[in-house]
Amino acid sequence: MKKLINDPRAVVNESVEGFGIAHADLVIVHPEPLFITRRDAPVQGKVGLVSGGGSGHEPLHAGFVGRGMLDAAVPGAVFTSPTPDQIIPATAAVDGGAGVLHIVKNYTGDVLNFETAAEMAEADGISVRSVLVNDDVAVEDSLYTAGRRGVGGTVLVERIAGAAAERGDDLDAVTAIAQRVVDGVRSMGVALAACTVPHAGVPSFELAEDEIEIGIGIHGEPGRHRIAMEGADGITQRLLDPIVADLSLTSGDRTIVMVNGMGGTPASELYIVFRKVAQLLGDLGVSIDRSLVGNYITALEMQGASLTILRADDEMLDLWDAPVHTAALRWGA
Amino acid sequence: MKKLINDPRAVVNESVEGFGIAHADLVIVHPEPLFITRRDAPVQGKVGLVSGGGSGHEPLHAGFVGRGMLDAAVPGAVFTSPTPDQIIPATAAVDGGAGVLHIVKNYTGDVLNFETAAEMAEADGISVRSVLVNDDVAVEDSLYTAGRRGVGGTVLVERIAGAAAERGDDLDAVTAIAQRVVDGVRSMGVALAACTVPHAGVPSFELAEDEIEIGIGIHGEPGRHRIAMEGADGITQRLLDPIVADLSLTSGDRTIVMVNGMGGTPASELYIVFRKVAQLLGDLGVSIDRSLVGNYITALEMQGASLTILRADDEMLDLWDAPVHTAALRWGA
Amino acid sequence: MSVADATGPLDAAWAVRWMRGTAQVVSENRALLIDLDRAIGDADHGENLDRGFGAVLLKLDGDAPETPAAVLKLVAMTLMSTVGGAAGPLYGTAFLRAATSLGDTGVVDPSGVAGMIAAARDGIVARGKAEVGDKTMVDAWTPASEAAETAAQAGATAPEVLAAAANAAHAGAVATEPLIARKGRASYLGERSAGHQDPGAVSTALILQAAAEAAGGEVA
Amino acid sequence: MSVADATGPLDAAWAVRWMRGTAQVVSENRALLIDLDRAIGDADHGENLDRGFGAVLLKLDGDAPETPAAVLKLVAMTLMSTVGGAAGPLYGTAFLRAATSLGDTGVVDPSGVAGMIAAARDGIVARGKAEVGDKTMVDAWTPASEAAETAAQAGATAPEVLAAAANAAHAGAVATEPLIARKGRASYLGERSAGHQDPGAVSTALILQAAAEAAGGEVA
Ligand SMILES: Nc1ncnc2c1ncn2[C@@H]1O[C@H](COP(=O)(O)OP(=O)(O)O)[C@@H](O)[C@H]1O
Ligand SMILES: Nc1ncnc2c1ncn2[C@@H]1O[C@H](COP(=O)(O)OP(=O)(O)O)[C@@H](O)[C@H]1O
Ligand SMILES: [Mg+2]
Ligand SMILES: [Mg+2]
Ligand SMILES: [Mg+2]
Ligand SMILES: [Mg+2]
Repeated sequence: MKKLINDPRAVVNESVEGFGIAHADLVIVHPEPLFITRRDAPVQGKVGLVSGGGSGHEPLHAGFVGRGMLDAAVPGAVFTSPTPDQIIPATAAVDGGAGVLHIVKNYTGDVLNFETAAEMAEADGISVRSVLVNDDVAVEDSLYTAGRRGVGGTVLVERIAGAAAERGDDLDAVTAIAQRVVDGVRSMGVALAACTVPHAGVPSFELAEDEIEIGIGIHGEPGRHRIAMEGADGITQRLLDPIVADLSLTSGDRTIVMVNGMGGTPASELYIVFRKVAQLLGDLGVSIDRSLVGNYITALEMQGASLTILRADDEMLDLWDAPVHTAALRWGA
Repeated sequence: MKKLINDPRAVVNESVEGFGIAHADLVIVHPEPLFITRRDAPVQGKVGLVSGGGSGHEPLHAGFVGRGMLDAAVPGAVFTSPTPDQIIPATAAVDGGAGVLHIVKNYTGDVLNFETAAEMAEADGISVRSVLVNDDVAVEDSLYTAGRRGVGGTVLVERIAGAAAERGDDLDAVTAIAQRVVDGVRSMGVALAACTVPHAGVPSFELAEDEIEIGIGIHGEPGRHRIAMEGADGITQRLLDPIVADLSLTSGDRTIVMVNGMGGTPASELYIVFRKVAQLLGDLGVSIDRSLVGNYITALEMQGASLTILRADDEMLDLWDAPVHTAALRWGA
Repeated sequence: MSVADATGPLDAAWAVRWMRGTAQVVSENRALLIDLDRAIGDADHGENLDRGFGAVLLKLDGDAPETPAAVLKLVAMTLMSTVGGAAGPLYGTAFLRAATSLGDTGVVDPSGVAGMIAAARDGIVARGKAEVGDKTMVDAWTPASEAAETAAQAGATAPEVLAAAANAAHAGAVATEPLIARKGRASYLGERSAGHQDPGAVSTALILQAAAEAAGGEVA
Repeated sequence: MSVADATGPLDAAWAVRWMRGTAQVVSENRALLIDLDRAIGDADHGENLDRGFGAVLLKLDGDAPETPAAVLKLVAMTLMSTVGGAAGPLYGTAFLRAATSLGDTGVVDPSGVAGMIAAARDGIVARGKAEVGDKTMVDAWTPASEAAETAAQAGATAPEVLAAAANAAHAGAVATEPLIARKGRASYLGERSAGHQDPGAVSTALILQAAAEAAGGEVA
């Protein structure tokens, strides 16, 4: 294992410390227990947005703390959801009196820890709502799974709900639009090579030179199946088809599309994927109204990409365009 | 070799095509010969800024085309400087009557091709100046080398000269500030693992599990020397020391610092490096006035990082803060 | 004195020995648990528990609770705030419910042991909604609870009840190998989850083994 | 007819054969040239030349220039606009200067060959400022030029002059192996550049070999 780290157990703390120094104009890092808030938190009268989860997905979540997006991010150990004793003070720190929305990716650990934290924050008199992101079409949402995973769609939920909170929507309204995004967003990922969790020290899985994993998540876990290596256009089709099917996208639909790198994929390759997505959606008569291409929700240095598509309406597009000023996403501010 | 590509020979064209679709609001892709201009080029009365070089360093240069930075980017094949027949029309396309500055990284190929292009554009009646970026302290600037390479400093030159052009500086003034940045900026890089050039199909060099290359450039070439793997803090010190020495940084100096990922390094690791840079510069009494942490000038999917430091003055900091709106760098606009 | 040799009544000191023993066995099996989780999960289970029980050790150094329940409650709170992931809340709940089941008793008797294990198991099921056969730690806790109940009713001593539970948990963990996961992140793998033991079931067996050893019980 | 067997005067047809032969030999040695460049450069020399001479082939299919100089000028312009990197302008200049040295002659004589190679070499030096021993293509062009001059003055035929140049270029390329580079990107490696032949010197030898073979010259 070769990484630019010191001690595997210090990775999260040291990285967040560096992040806090680099973005001192935007955020405050609270070290013990660890969480990150926007510098001006709590914003009085504004619904607070808290997200979090295991580390290793940077820039998610800390990179999305700031105006028009999250009020707080709560990082756990690498690929391990944070604990209630982090989530509770983060929730309290961003409650400006209008309540707090927890944006939770659908993993057993995240759900249980946020659930506990929400209960205890409520007991402290804070109104807390939760929205569960479960956009990964690689996983069936059935009795035989823990439900679909939350992956790339999280970024879109955080942006759009963040904009709604910023314009002054109340807790119910922010929760409702967040849920609307969850309902309309789907993702699918592919890995060309695994990542190595620092404390594990060996790659999460082994792939032969001519194999790829389709339907991977963001935790270095193996995907749904392994196939022979293909060209980017073929792989893109494999990512797109199940999303189009699941969302029943048809001619005239408008979308926000994210082609996301898993951490070890050059931007040039992501644009090759985006090119094909644009072609294929164009063939279907589906328009791409906004897009993101880059590393937004990663799995350490994994080589691969994920595709996220949101069926967007006017309100979502307006909220998308509203000013956002975070370390990793910024426009209009 | 596993990459999200179709044909190794189509990588640049397909990637730039995708880039053009994703950022159609910002840029126009001219396909034959290939170059990229800002959508509103030529801006009348403004000095035009053209840069370019081999592909594989994304987001450099196309990702920096837009208001407050470059007017045109000219991408060559992967790691191969572009040809005059691309550079000449790009130069012509962005000449708003105030002349054009070529920002050239110091490589024999880039220098020769831009030189030829500048000569021919001048013959066509366009005023062209050139500035040569040569910030890599890993290479001695001596009779025994082709001079120092141009690496991370290029991003800072493009930003600051771009802001100067945007505020209306004339060609001499833009050239002068660009040269001032070149004179004050130095970089040093490290590789943990090599990249694979698509048309070569095998990694550019082989490193054992416990070896790293210090003093690498951005073309997958081996570095100045190979050392045993170390912790991030030790590596950071190795990157910083020669820069501090070369710039003679001392207490009271102000800087702009970039910790740049080579394409395959997680953001979390870059922040660990940045944390140490901040500590070490703090110990020296040198302040970090602005910073960038992320993938800005890469070598495909190379694992590693580079450190760039500019000794900044008031004017540079003001220009840094001026609005910029490109695919990869955006604020104030 | 090695923890495995310790005997005595199931008092607060036993509970402390149990937890120190767990910390040791988890640390020794950290790599194994990571590896099991790497195969069908996200490679953190061993790291998470090692961090959690390491924190438990520190807490026990600073604090000396006077009843078994007080020890287990301290453990529950510590795991809850240091482990994270799925295992943190699940084990946290398990130890909390176990503590509650013991009340303020000073020495746990055989039926108290059985009740404690049943409470832990029920807590996990209440939080995680897994059933037997879903390839989770429930597949270790459930047979452990049944074996403890049977042993207690058959008149076994408290250490013997713990040993029976530990052995059953171990067998339950081994039996998860062929199963297809239906809860937790292993479920995302579908059929590819078969062929590996569930990390949480294995760590459950380790924890119960430490309980029995701390009581001087014979574990096969 | 294989290109190596072709003989005849050094006319426009010869120049076309030379270029077709070069395209073929560059394509055959693409991987070798990439590999040499991978060791001390950026792994693109073979790809760059293959792309460039591939474009030359297309140009020659569409166009039939009537003098050797016209062929070489077309080649120069094509390489300049398709190769990029260091080699593009350097070879572009070389062929341009070679073309200029030939004027409008229809058939190149032995001293014309020597003059053409000297002009090419001088063009490369003028652009790249490398000296002999800097581990660049100059280390192949310089001995080639000297050998051609010597052969021409000794009364060799034009094909013989080309063969002498090709052989000398080849020896020059081989001799770059122990050198430490002082120009081009291999210079960044310092002492680590020793132990590998310079890719541009090797491609120079291939190009001159193709020239000789197109003229029916014997190349060792
Ligand atoms: N719903 C559940 N009910 C019971 N146990 C579960 C459930 N989900 C997961 N587990 C247990 O948790 C273990 C994984 O723990 P750990 O790796 O620490 O957390 P995470 O899955 O969040 O990475 C699994 O091996 C399984 O035994
Ligand atoms: N200054 C120079 N003078 C002469 N030849 C040079 C010079 N610099 C580089 N070369 C030649 O160019 C070759 C490299 O060409 P190529 O790989 O195509 O370009 P690049 O170095 O830009 O990647 C070297 O092997 C060397 O022979
Ligand atoms: Mg986990
Ligand atoms: Mg090159
Ligand atoms: Mg796990
Ligand atoms: Mg090269």
